[in-house]
Amino acid sequence: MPGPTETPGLIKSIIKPFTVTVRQMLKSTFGRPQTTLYPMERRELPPTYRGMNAVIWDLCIGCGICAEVCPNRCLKMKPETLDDDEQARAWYGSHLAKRKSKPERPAINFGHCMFCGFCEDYCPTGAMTMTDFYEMADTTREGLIYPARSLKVDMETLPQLPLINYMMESPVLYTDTCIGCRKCVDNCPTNCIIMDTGPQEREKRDGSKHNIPVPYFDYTICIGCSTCVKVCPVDCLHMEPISDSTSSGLQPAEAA
Amino acid sequence: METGQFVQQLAKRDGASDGSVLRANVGRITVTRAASQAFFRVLKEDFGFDHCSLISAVDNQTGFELVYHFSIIDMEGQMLEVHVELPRDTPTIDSITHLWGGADWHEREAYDLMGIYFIGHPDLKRVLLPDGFAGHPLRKDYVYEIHEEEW
Amino acid sequence: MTSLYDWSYWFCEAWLVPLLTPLLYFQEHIMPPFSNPAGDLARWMESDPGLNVLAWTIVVNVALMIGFTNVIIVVYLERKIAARIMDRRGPMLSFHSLKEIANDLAGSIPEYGWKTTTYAGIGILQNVADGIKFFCKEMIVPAKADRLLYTIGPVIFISSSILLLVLVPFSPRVAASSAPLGLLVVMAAFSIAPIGVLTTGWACNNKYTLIGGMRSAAQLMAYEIPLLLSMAGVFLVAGSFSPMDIVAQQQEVWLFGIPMWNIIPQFLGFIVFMVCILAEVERIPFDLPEAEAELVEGWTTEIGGLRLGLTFAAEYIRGFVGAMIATVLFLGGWAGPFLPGEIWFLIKVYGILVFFIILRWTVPRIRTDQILLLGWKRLLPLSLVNLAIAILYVEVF
Amino acid sequence: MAEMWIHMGPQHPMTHGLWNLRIKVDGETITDAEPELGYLHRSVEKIGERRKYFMNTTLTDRLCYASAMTWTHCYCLTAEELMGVEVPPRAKYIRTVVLELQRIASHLMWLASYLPDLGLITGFLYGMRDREMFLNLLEIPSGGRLLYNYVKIGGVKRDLPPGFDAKAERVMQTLERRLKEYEDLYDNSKIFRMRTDDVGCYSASDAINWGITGPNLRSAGVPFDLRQADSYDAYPELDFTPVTTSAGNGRSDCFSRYRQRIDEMYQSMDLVRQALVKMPEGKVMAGSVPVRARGEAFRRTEDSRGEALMYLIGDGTDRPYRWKIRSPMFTTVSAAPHFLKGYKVADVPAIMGSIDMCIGETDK
Repeated sequence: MPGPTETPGLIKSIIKPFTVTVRQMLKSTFGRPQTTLYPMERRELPPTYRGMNAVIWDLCIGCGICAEVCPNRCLKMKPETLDDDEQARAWYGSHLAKRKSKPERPAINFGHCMFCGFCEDYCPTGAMTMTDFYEMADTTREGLIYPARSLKVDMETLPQLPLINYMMESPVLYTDTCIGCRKCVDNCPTNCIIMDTGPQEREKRDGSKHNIPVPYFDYTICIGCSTCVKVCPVDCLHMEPISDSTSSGLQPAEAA
Repeated sequence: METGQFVQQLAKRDGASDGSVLRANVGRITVTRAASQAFFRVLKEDFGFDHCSLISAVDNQTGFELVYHFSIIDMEGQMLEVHVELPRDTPTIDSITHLWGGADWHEREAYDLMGIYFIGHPDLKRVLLPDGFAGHPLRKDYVYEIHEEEW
Repeated sequence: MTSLYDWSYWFCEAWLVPLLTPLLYFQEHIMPPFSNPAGDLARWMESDPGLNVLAWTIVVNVALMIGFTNVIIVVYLERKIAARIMDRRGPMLSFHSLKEIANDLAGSIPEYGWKTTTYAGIGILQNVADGIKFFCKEMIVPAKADRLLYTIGPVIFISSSILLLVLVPFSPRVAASSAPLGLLVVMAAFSIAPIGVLTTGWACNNKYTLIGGMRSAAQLMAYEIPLLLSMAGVFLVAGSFSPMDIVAQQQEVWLFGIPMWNIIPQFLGFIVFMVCILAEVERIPFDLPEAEAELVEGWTTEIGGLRLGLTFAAEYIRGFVGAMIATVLFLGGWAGPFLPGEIWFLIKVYGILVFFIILRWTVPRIRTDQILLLGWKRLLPLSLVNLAIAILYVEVF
Repeated sequence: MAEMWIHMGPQHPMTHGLWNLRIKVDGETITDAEPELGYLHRSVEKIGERRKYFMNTTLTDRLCYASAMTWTHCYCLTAEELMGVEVPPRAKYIRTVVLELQRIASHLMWLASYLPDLGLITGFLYGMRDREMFLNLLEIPSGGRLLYNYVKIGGVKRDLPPGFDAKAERVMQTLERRLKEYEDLYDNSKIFRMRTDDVGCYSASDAINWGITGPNLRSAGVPFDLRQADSYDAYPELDFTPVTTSAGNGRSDCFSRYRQRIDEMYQSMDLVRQALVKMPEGKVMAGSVPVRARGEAFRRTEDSRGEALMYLIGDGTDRPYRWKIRSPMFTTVSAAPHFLKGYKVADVPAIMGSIDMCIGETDK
């Protein structure tokens, strides 16, 4: 049965392979072989390389999106105490001081990490970066758990990046169930919520009626982290795709 | 043949309904379980769908749904998506292994992971899970544990 | 069972085994060692049976040393040539790099300084490391294996391979024995090994080893006949089985200023011999008994520890001896100008070995039915044709 | 010798992964075979139901570690169909480029793993050496070497850097030179031809019936290529016809499958060149990608190993309700007993290697 290319002659088919291997042998004996002597020589890594994570703490706002998008749940937000200098340098430092809860910073268990780069991609401030450091082997599992402070890096000049909503979602309010508790305002990492008078009237104990305050969202700086949804005690907030939400963010219950 | 054309022709058959065109060269049709065997035979022999791409079993909570994807091996790439509804308590259907040899392991996989029984399959046993495995994991009511490691 | 295990363990491990084996089987045929350089001493040692044993102990020890030295060199060559063929470097650790590593570990080199220094050597330590690894490994007998045969099988393989080294001379000055049947005895010793392979393959109680052993037997049967027939042409021309006579005969006829080594008139026989000896020593186009793609490791699958190490070494010794026989038969043995005979002999042998190595990394492995077909249908007629040519040659010259 | 069953696997040099092939041999001739899967079953479909749509690209990367890009692309294409996302034209071209580069890398990986099956370890190093160049190339935009996570729902992760086409051209020229060498080393090698010619034969009609697709089907002379039959991305705008080879009479043997993949590498290089030339400027990511989806959608793509089909059902939440993967190797392996019977034990690696097993996608 003839093959797709014609079968070579006997002598040719015995000699031909040697021409390749012997040529290669001479080439790599007198030239430079393809392989690198690893510990002594290293290949150049592209700037996009996804190695060990590093967090620019001054940019981090502790929104927890990186923990949210981590497919392996190997990244967790851990409460950290910032000293005064760090507090002052933090981008949203003034706001952090206002927040009641402790600031949180990402800690990573590299034993579970698969270096997919989602935390870097979805970070709204660009604080989460991936370096070209990859020699992280350890003899214990615990050695691969990197606490938040060990991932901290400092930068001389901070890039002034706009806040980008990579999550493509924003919180939307059902005004009729909102109780005006201000938890969302206290916990919003970007300070994009303000409380103002809402449409809902409620009776006070003394009989007087007033409009209870409801949150208003500044969607230009909302990052879609859904912290407000999680802390809401009455489930009056839910996330909706950006294109569907109105600019005010105030959505009557009937329309929803 | 145009996709719309043969979807219309097929939809006229017994037990077939909801013929529609999803996109270019791709049709969709729903068939009852009783009429499925005759329908598939016509599909293979009269309409020339010689390739069984995929058999997916879907757990709809109320019942099961089998989604067959058939195609023709030519440059047109005509494709037909056939939906068959199965009741939850008796998820059985006639096997199509004798029509398409490639459907063999797809049916075994649907049995393995979703618990659909194919009548007339030559060797219906688990393919991905071990033989003694209890339950069918892709069902929505399958109970499983999630291990979240604390650190 | 424990006592049997202990006995077999020591039976396999002891260096005495390879020493004793030739004595047991060939005591009748041995000739006095050191026959040429120290004739009187040899004759004196031959006179007494006790001295004879002592002499043979010395001879086999020397042969072992030569054998294992050559194994180390051939393995090193194989690693390096294979690496260069594959466009890589091969082992790169050497004695002088140990110093650099020690410095590195001691911290005398500053951090990042090691990026500029290099401790790449030529890689001779790799073989030492491998040897140490084999020595340190546990000897495991599979639970359902036939213990006696399992332990004896590799011993037969290894000891018969070492025996080969004693039987082939390096030169008239460096020769341990000159058995009356000469190279025929070598061939007889060559065909002991497949018994060991078959025994081990069966005794391991493993399907892969069994198939490997069966293949070895089939391959041997198919290739033994053309091998001997291709050698018969040379014996015919020389009129003797003795390697000394064969080499001497090749120097007799000269053509246009070059000696008519047997490779020239009997080129066909040379080709048949090389193919057959490749099959005999089980190197890659014909290494079916241990085809690692389908039979995991073939008949050596269940062997471990020092047994495996010595088996590997024995395979290389067999390859080495195969190249030695080819040199004696077809390439004029130790004959050559200017340099001493031993050097010429080694140059030729290593030339053939390098060819074996390049061949191994250039062609895939052939199939069982194809190898038998090649042996019976191609090589057997070709060797007969070669025999006819040899007869013609004898008639003409 | 009486007939006996031999287990080849789950730990065996032939398997290229973790699976088990039980063969029944009479002497050295195979009389029956039965593949057993499940050693690498990770239940990707079930895990995917717990994860958001965009997170599943990390799972699809791991479906086939030799061809991560094509699987992720298939998933993203399906998700885009489900969500109704329009991909910008530049992203389409970039996807085409990286897909074809990945196809070459995958075929080289196959070549590398096939030659040791025949007993030539040099081929492994040669294939890996050449694949390395393509991994370096794919590393430039994606940042990963094996699992890229580069294609995203709505586009690609980032734009190709300037100078990428020059680098790609240099790499492809090197590969073309090397492929010429391989012609001497393999096509013109007597023993290679002895091992592959007329081994593992099946006819085109049988292959279609058993559900074999991709290079394994095209090697029987059937010009079926989903890049044209169910076209996606920039393929409709590129000029190509499916390459086919055949062992004669519409049959496929190990050699024609080998030749088919070599020819496809040439074609892929041609496609990369075309796409790099025609590539428009613009964005690489769709402006708005919804997180939630409702409805059902399926897309099929030409994976490196055959027809990849993904079927997604969304119930309005941000996680898929049902996700079904069609792996080309799953059906091909199911047909293995048919084309193993009658050959020798030594042919098992040659045949199972030639169909390009990837156990990751097969076991899901």
